[in-house]
Amino acid sequence: MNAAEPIIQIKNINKTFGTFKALDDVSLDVSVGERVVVLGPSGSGKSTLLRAINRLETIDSGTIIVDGRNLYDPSQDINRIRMELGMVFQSFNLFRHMTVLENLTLAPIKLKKMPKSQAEELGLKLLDKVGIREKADWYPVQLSGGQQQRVAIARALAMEPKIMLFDEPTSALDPEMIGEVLDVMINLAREGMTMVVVTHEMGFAREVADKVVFMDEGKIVEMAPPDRFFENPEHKRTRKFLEQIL
Amino acid sequence: MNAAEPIIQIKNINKTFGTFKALDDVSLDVSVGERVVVLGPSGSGKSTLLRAINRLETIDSGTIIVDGRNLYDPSQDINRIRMELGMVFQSFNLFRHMTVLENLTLAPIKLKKMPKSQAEELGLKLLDKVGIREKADWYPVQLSGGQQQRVAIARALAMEPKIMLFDEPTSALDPEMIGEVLDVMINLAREGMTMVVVTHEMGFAREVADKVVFMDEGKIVEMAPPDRFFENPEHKRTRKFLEQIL
Amino acid sequence: ETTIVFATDATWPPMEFINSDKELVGYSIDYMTAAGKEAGFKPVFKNTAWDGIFAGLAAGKYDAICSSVSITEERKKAMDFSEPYFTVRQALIVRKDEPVKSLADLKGKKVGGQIGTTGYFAIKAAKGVVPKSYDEIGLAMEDLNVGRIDAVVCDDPVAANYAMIKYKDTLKIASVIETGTVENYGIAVRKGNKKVLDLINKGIRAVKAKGIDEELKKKWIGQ
Amino acid sequence: MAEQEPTVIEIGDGAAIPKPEDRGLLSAWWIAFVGTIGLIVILPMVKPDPYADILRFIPDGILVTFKVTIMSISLAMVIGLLTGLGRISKNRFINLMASLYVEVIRGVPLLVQLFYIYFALGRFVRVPDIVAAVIAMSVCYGAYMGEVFRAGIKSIDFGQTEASLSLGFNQRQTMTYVILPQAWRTILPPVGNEFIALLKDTSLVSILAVSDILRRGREYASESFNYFETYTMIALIYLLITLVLSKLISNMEHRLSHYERR
Amino acid sequence: MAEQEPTVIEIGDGAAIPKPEDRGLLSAWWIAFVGTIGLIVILPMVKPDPYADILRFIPDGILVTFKVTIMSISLAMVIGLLTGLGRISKNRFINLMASLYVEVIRGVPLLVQLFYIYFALGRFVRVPDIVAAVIAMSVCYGAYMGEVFRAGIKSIDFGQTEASLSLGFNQRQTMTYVILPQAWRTILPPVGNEFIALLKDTSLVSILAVSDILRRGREYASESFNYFETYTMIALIYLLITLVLSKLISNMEHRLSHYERR
Ligand SMILES: Nc1ncnc2c1ncn2[C@@H]1O[C@H](COP(=O)(O)OP(=O)(O)OP(=O)(O)O)[C@@H](O)[C@H]1O
Ligand SMILES: Nc1ncnc2c1ncn2[C@@H]1O[C@H](COP(=O)(O)OP(=O)(O)OP(=O)(O)O)[C@@H](O)[C@H]1O
Ligand SMILES: [Mg+2]
Ligand SMILES: [Mg+2]
Repeated sequence: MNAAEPIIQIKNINKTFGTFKALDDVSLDVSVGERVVVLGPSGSGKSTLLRAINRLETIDSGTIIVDGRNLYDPSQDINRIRMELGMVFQSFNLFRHMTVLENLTLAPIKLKKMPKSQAEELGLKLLDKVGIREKADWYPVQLSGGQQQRVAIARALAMEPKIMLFDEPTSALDPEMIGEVLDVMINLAREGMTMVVVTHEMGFAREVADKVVFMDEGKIVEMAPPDRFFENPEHKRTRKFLEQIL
Repeated sequence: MNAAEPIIQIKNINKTFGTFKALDDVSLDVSVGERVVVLGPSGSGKSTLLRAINRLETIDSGTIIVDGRNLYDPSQDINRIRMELGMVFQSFNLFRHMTVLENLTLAPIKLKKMPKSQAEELGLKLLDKVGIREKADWYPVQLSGGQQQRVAIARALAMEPKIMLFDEPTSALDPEMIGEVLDVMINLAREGMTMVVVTHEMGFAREVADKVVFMDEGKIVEMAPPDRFFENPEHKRTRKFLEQIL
Repeated sequence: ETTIVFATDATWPPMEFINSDKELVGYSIDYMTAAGKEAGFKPVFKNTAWDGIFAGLAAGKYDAICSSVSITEERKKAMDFSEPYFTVRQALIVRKDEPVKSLADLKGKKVGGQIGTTGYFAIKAAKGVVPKSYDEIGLAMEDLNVGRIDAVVCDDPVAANYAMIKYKDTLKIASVIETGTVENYGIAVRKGNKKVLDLINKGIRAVKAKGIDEELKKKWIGQ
Repeated sequence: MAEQEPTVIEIGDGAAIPKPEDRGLLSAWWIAFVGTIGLIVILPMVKPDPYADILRFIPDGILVTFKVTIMSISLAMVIGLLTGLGRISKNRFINLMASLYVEVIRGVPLLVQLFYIYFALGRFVRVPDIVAAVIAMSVCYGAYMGEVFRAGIKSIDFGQTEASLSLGFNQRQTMTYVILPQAWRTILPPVGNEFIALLKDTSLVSILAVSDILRRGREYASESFNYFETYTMIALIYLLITLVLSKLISNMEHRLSHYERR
Repeated sequence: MAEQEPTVIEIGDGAAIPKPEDRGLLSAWWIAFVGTIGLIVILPMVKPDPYADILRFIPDGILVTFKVTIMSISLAMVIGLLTGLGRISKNRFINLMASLYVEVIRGVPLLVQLFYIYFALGRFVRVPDIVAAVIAMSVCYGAYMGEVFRAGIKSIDFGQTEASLSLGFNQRQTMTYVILPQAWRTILPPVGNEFIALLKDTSLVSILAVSDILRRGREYASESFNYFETYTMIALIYLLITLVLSKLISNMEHRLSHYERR
């Protein structure tokens, strides 16, 4: 693989639900270490795009190549590709029947055949990183939303993915907890993680994004570095969106 | 019975739920044709007082005499006394399995042995009065809240009660529908019906009440004609309540 | 004319069973019908499950039991019996290819019989075999046929019926079990019900005297 | 700390009433239905001995099965109504008796109850077999019906009771005119379930020599020795009956919902 | 126009597991429990003939009943899991087969199935009667268990599946590590119900000449003619077993809820 080649290459993908076009000829490249923030009104296809990247949503046409591997090549094991892609959901989706630490160690132990002790060491290190090592033996229901989301990030990181996908990681949180999750994400960005983030947090977008993508009605309408995007958006629709949201 | 004697005589009644005193030494007389409006903050015992009058709630001590009959006299048939007392609930409580007309005719037919045709004639007359004769054959779920409440009033009137009790008849209604129910109640008042009304509608209280009763923490704090009550309340607690509500 | 209601468990061919026209038929049925004609009573047969047939008699659900009931000392304590109307022996049925000759050859093996029958009691009395009780003798035969059990013990006419007709290719009568006592069928009546018992006895005697029983044996059992 | 109400799964007593949203079972219903009818028609044609014979032998058993089922369900509904009322009664003694009845009946297998009631009844009163069978089935299903009625009555908003009382109806009238007619709608689906379950359970009375479908089959089998074929036919007949009944009940439910939906 | 979701009543398959909120049944449970033990102890003392004899005769039948129950429920759970997975499968054929299995089994009385499987099996393979009984019970209860598993699996939020897939687990691993361990909690109460229902239904295998409690009792009764007393004792023994089991299961449920509540 050529190092200069984008780690995610999305080419002309389309997706319809019934008669509704959720993704309309979308193309997007993400380079190694790049931070892409996806913005757009509700229903514009942001989640669908993100989920297409790890094939939680199958597309109707177009190609998606992640880390040099075509997602729709039958000779590729989708589960191996997904291991490279960490995903964080709006609703955390921690495994309710496991402690925090078990949530973190399950995938490394079962998928990477990592010895339990090593997986736990890794898990505790990651919990340190997201700042809740002391909750290692708690169950998800016992944690606040912000804490759960930080665990979810740590769980994704435990597989040592090359790319992290975030789908509105803070929208289900009370305002007091948004900060603690964003901090973790900002740190991750600083460490050079490749990230694609769907969010409504403009501050975050400004601070960490290398590229802001604006979607509307299933199309990418505008794509620009954050300075230009926020200060001087090209498209009318982008301006209207920014007016509403800021 | 002496004609000048009050039709409802409540003397020193008490009611506790567990350890909570819902009615605390309450006394109240209502004369024939009198309109009493009961006001008070939530939980002050208004509903409990109203429900005590037709023994939907039993009291712990004190006496209640309705139309000359003691509610707790074992020789009295409580069901006969209840026929004299029409009651309208916040949640309408129409019989869901019956049409509007059937709701109105059930009690006259079964309790007064009125012939069906006569009961239906009466029912239609009452539906005229509350302004929804055209809905006679509809089922309650097909009506708006305001329409249902008017049917509920008509249903109570079908037993030709001497007294009507209303427990916040408009609080479950959307604002547009409150007016149509209040109109029906005002008409009823004009015709000389004895009424006890728990409500938060101050306009209604001012317009039709002969006497306003203010309750707090299970006690009757103040009792006065509406002019004096609203313009010049005696008690601090009453003033505070009116400030909040107006 | 008196009517006597007889309970019968019609799962015991050829003695009493339901034929393809849904009629209750068999040796015992014909026998009692003939007896009725002779003694002047009208028999009515009521199909009743074997398990509980005696309880029903005690409870007065019917007047008598005509269902190949062997007369035993135990039963005599609970009910009265008519004169014997048929003599049976217990037959041991096994699969054709088995060299078994007697219950003694079946140590540790499962042997089936109908619950509450003298055949089943004989199995239980034999040392070393594992008794298995069935609701109907037909179920035991089927289990023997498919190999779930290794032998069945039941009254010889019934055994003959099964081993010579339905299962003639797979089953055979190995031997007749000698119990040392003669086993007779009798009609059971409630204790002390002398009136019914007398009528029935009168009929049985008349049938025997006229030799009708021999004709019936020819008709149903082929002897 | 978030606490989530655990989901409750309850699986009915074996009836397969297809719900409209349950697509899998619905098309399975059709295949099962067509397949069953097909087999019942084709088997006797292809192999008249014994299948055609069996078909000739069984029909009056079907009548007996229906007779026992209908009588039992009727009686069980009366017992169930009383039990249900007892279980919501404020009278501690009545309440306890009703609960005890439910508890004991649910704890003993139907077959044991059948034998027990059959023999126990036999000791004290002289009733025909079929009546004993009906009584036994009703006593058993009455307990289940009691729970159905209780749940049905409790599902009706208490405001309905209060409205009725405030008009001057007494408790009994309130139950009769206001609560039960509404509860009926909620009760119908489980009653339909119980009806089918009961129909299937009437097969147990064959053990008491009541000539129902199964008994007729056993009689045929014990004379002809065609166990396998006989039980095939019996199973097909039961299947056809329950398939048709479940469809009927599910249609009836739709129609009874008029005052909720139209 | 207001439309109200109709209430759904479902009554379980006959087990009487007292729920903590169900005060009536709870105290009824105690009375039934104490009363049952009392009768089992007192009757043989007061009237040793026949009650003490019966008590001596039956115990190995209890063992057989438990053996059949435990083997059947284990097998039924395996069948149920597969059926449940089949019923939620997107593969149309598998889905249809699973649905058809459920539909057919639910439509045929257990007793008929027992006879059928027993004889049909006997024709083709030679298995001991107890194995045949277990197979028949499992095939029947597997269908009900299938519905239990299906409901249990469906009760788990789809987000759990997505999270698992996105970590790189395949469908099977997701089921094994994530969904089933959680579904188990939802499934336990109905499984407990089915266990008790199955225990009671094992009484039917007595007809196949398996020497369970009921068969033992019938054998005793057929020799001693003490029908009434024997069935009294049998009913008491079943009642005691189900009362104890229902209590155990209800306690177990409380303990299993640790990750939901603590
Ligand atoms: N499984 C599905 N079936 C049908 N329609 C779907 C499905 N998933 C998404 N859609 C539709 O596709 C459109 C795009 O959905 P998507 O979730 O991608 O929007 P979004 O931009 O993430 O919106 P939001 O900000 O609300 O999350 C929406 O109109 C949605 O209703
Ligand atoms: N059945 C009951 N059991 C226990 N407490 C009750 C019961 N009914 C009423 N209460 C309590 O008694 C107090 C008085 O209740 P009541 O309904 O009479 O108040 P209210 O003045 O009508 O209030 P609102 O304006 O909210 O209707 C409240 O604190 C209420 O919680
Ligand atoms: Mg989204
Ligand atoms: Mg109130």
